[in-house]
Amino acid sequence: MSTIVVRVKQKQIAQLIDKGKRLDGRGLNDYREIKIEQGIIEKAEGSARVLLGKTEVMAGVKIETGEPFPDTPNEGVLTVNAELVPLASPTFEPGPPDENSIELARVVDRGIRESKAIDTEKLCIEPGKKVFVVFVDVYVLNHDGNLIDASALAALAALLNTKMTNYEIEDGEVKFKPGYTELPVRKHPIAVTFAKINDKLVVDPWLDEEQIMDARITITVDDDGNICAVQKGGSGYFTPKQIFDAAQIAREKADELRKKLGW
Amino acid sequence: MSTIVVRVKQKQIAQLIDKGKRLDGRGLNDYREIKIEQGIIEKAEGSARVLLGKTEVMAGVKIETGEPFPDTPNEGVLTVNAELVPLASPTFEPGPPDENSIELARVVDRGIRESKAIDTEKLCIEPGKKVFVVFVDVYVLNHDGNLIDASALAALAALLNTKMTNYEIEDGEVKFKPGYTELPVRKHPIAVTFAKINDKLVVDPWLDEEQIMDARITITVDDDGNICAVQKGGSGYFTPKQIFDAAQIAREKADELRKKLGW
Amino acid sequence: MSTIVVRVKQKQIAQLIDKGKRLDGRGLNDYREIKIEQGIIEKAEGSARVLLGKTEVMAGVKIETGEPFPDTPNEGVLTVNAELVPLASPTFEPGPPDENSIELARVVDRGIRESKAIDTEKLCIEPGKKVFVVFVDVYVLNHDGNLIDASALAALAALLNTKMTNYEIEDGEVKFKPGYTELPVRKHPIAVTFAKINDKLVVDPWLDEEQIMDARITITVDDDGNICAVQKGGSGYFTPKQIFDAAQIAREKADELRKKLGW
Amino acid sequence: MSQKTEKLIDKKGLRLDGRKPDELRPIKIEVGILSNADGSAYIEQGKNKILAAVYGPKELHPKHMALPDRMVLRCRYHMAPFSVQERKSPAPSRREIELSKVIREAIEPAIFVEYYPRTAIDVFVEVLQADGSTRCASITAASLALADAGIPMRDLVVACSAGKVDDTIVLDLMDTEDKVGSADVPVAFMPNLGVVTLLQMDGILTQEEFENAINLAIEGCKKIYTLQKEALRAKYISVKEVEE
Amino acid sequence: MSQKTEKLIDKKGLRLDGRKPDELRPIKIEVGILSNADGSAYIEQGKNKILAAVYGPKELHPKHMALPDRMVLRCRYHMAPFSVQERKSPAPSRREIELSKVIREAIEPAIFVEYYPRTAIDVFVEVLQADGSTRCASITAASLALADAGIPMRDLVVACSAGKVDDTIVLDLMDTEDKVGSADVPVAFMPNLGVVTLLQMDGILTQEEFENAINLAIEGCKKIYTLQKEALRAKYISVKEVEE
Amino acid sequence: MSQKTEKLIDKKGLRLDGRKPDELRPIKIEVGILSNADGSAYIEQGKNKILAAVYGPKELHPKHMALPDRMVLRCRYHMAPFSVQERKSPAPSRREIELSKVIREAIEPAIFVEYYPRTAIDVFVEVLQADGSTRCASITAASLALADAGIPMRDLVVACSAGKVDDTIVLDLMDTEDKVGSADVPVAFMPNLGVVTLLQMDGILTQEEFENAINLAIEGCKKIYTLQKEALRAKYISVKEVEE
Repeated sequence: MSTIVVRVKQKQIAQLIDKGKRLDGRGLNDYREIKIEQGIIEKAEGSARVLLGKTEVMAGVKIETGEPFPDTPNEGVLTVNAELVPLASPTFEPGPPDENSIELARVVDRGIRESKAIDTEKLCIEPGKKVFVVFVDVYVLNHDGNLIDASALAALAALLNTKMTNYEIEDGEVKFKPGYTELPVRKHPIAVTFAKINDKLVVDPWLDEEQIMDARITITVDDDGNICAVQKGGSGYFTPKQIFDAAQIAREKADELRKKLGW
Repeated sequence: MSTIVVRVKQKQIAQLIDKGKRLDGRGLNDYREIKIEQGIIEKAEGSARVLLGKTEVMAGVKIETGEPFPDTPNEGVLTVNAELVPLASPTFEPGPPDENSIELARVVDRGIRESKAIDTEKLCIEPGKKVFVVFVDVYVLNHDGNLIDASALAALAALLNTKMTNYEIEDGEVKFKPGYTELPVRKHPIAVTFAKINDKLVVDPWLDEEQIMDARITITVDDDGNICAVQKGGSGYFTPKQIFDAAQIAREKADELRKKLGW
Repeated sequence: MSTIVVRVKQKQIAQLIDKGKRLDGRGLNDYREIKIEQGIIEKAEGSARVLLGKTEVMAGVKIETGEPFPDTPNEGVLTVNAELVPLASPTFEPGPPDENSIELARVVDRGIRESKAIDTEKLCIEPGKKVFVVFVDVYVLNHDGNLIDASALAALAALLNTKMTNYEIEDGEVKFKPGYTELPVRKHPIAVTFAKINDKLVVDPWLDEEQIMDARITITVDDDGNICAVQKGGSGYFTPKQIFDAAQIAREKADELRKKLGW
Repeated sequence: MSQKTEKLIDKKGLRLDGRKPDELRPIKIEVGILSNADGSAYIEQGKNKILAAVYGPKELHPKHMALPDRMVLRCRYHMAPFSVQERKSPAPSRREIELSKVIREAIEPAIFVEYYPRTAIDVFVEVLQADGSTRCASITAASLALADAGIPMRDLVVACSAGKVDDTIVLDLMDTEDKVGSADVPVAFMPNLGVVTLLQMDGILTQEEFENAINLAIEGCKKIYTLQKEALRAKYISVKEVEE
Repeated sequence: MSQKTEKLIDKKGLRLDGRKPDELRPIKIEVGILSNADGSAYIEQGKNKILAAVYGPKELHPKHMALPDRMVLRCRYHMAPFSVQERKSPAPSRREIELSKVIREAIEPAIFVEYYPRTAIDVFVEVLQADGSTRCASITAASLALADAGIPMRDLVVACSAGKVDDTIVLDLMDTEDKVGSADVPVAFMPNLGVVTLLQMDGILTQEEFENAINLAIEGCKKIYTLQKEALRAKYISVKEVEE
Repeated sequence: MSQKTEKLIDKKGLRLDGRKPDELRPIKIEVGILSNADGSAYIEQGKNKILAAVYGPKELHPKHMALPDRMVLRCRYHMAPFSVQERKSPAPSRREIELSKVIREAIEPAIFVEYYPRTAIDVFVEVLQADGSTRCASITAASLALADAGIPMRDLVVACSAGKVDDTIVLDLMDTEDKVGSADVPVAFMPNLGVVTLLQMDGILTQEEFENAINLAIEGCKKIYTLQKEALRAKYISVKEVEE
């Protein structure tokens, strides 16, 4: 699109939001359509593909054995990585992770970690020596806005889909046995992101909205309605009241999504 | 040389090849003069310097102990690396290996590996735990075309020159003893590269030919006349017949070279 | 400052040196004021901050356990690293160490290592297997010239301030006990740097002098008046006599500094 | 290629996954499935799941890399960390760098690079799941993504592997055949011109086996070519339906 | 955040370092302490020792990164290898890269970026010793360094953390509280405008606790703001004294 | 430098390789042996085998790195992986980066850098086999490569080490002497001007020993200078012979 067309569209988006409406017809607190497909990568222990409108994110889970962290010798390790692969957007470049993909990975990680979604103590093989390491790789395939919520959904959906091969310890070595056990996932943290446009907050911004937003805020909520992670982004600001209201709405939206998805 | 002189020369090269001749007087299937010197780097377990016309390549072999790959616990490990060192050409830049040096290393590696030139089972020290790792470092010192064939010759000549220190196992540790054993090399894979210019194939292109070629193809042949590695390069194409003919010629040239070099 | 002002100032500096004087009033062989503060980073095993005029350098010492080098199985390991952090100068860029920071670290390292300042044999825990590794991190905070001398002072002051937690060996594992022992530092190598300007040598150049110097030379001297490390830098040269004279002066200045600092 | 004792072809002459020697794996192709890319395609071939996207023609940075008489084609072949049995580090491996080069050189002969001087085209291939012969499926998808982006081409490029397992020349190697078989011959082909744009081989083959393998791979390419064209047509038809 | 049995608040309601729940650690601020930087500030907050320096506005290389209508703000948050218990590699960690981003986004709302089109400002933060809530102290120092550099700003940005330890909402977490406590809420604030420019959270909080934590952090910010202005004034006075 | 009990000088006053204290190792120099480089030289000194090549003067990218009043001299000292006992990773080590700098600064005083403003010259040194004092042999070769490339120079630069082994000051340290001896003093020298362009030292020396070592190294330099000039003349003669 030409720059002029873009500007006109952006003006339209902002004006509509002022009136409590959105260009794609959604209400300010509505999510786009969400489609989740699980188990699509047979070679991964767990996987999922999430469509949030036209935003498409995949997540794959691989499980390996490794050493625990010294301060948590009885717990498995969670590692979240995110790749903004260049086929997803003209603005993504090949190369090592930049600040955007690192922030994305760390926000998704924090939601899972702080809500204690995975029972990491069940991932301990030999205290202080050997534990399971759960790699969650978030793979953004098409960027149409709100990568955080889509990635958090994909990561959780992949974890819920994860099967671990049964094993027994023989002479200190892990021997795999037939059969699978599900990964012990006990919480369902949902990230809810708001964009601030013309001093109003809208849920689940799409790309055009993100391009004109002043700032965004992500509030991740666990099954009990507790807040377990927050991240403000962008070079704008929020009033305390906007934040408190956002938290309230996030808790409602998270509950709604969890019900809709059967989690 | 000025751009115009270069263009005139390139035109000449192409016109001559059309008539079955080459600017340096060779026939289409002739190699340039080959000189091989072995054992020039006393600090390496094996070494060789190859001159292919003005193209100059060195290879050094170092042997260390390391772990075998999980799927071949009884076999030593071969690692081929190639450096296009910047003194060899104005087009080579210092820095980590680029796609050209990686392709070069991998094509040389494939010829040695697929022909099973090295009896890697004899490089096993303790199955699954400790094996010898053979590092072949290809070092291009002057680039005047056909780096693949020169590098494959240098790597093989260095391997044939390689002496391993005798050892015995004492308490699970490798103890070196006086005396040497030759590296068990049982095959002599020869890479034969063709450039396609004006729809004709020429063997062993020099740099000026490479600059006007449409594509190249390398066919590596073992002592029994079998094809053990192939690599097409460049942004042109070949007809199936050209490929089959090239394979036939490669098998003849490889045989010829092996006899000439006494391998 | 504008380029013209800079040029005028540089001319003045050079003319004064010609007459045996310096713009800041020092004699040719005078150091700027030196301030040393030790123990400023409680979380480090040792630390110091050095002000040499306006040049400010910090050094921190961390001690970890690791493996000895194969050729010195009974000795601990010394590792010196230097960071030219970008807040210290408009010419320092973020990123991996460049040739200047590597040279700085290696010159400081050489002075400590060659003078055998640290009794590394006392850092051996289990010969050939486990030793203490002493990390000295030199951190340049403000660059106003003569980083080498300031860094060498900071590194030594930090080492002299270093306390190692007591330990005992239990089942081959290091167990830390209450109490501290001082790091065994037995020599006090002092680096003395000269800049050559208008064919005259001046001690402890500040930044404006460095910008017009032809070359610099650093001579590190141990407690016995022996020379233990030398480094010429910059794209100029020295006559042998200039070098010999510099060595003589360096030995005097080192002695003087050691007395002043009570080392 | 390391030979093991495992049987890759049973008494009936069928392969591990029940295929006949000259039989392709099930293939599913979709064109134009990514909204941001200028062109895109998705292929499933056996358990391979591969996405290709094209961005361009576009300006080149830094500018001194641009060519005055032609476009620059760039290509990145990349595997998702979860695409293989052991998690793959996302940093490009030496294998991925080599494959990016040969895939680019397999596609380039089809493109009228002289139509867009001073520009660049990026081809991005992401292997979401790998099951043998991924470079071939990647080329098949990448050339569709180029066509979807409206890049003028001499022909589609289509690719397929052949190889040797248990003394038999077979078509379209899957993962185990690739790893345990005795030779792997990936071939890219431009059917209209009848020419080969990618050829690699590893393993051991006689001259005759080599020729047979290439000929078989070309037959495979021709079959996949039909599917490519169908997928393009399907996209075109569905777009027209939307427009009407 | 991992919960352990250690007591973080004693029977008298005091914290490990003897503070009351709503009490700040001792803070020392100095402005303009580096001679080369265009602006600089140093902060000690508890055992945190942090330097911030500003270079700019200046030309941007490569030039195509410059923006025609505003300056580019760049920020690097970096920890000295000796700043923490275990030596930290000097290469930037993922944590440092994320913090560099959120600190930049916390400062940027205060700057009139449109006053200096086509230029760049670099903010460098070096943590010499880390003792919890370093990102907050970094923001407090960085905004002073910007002011010291004479960059036109809407307001100073000031930051402070709150959190939850042993069921109590407390102000200005120190290291152990950060690691062992149940929630950490760093907040950056512009007092004149009454707005939040950085907000993160990890741990578990109810809506009410979350609101209380933010409100408490803002109270902390307001107190530190007074110290910021004093430090600026002290610099200004001492400069004037020198000049007279 | 670590002292061990091994005897480095025998009862007759001869060194491990049979040399007298003030004796150079056998030296072989060839000039102009690489066809692509603008200038090149090869040196064998003991078991050292070192190639140097020069490219330039040439344009500099990116252009803002060019200097308006002089050329930029760049230098890379690099060791082949097989040049030392334990395989060396091809990535530049900290030692190689330091040596690249001091070698460049040893050569630069000889070059009329102001003759070619806005250009760059690249000096590439490859150590094919290392046997002690490689930086000195590298400088000797590099300055010949510069002369071979026709770069206008004040003088050739020639380098040689001296050192202390078993209480004796000796010339031209070989590998073991370098590693086990008590001091190593590499010196680069411009004979016509009588000045030192590289000087480093590690080990322990008294003032007198230090002066003696430098003087001895300079004597060594003067001998190698003769060989340098012969090698240049040999190249010039053989070129003339070819031309005639």
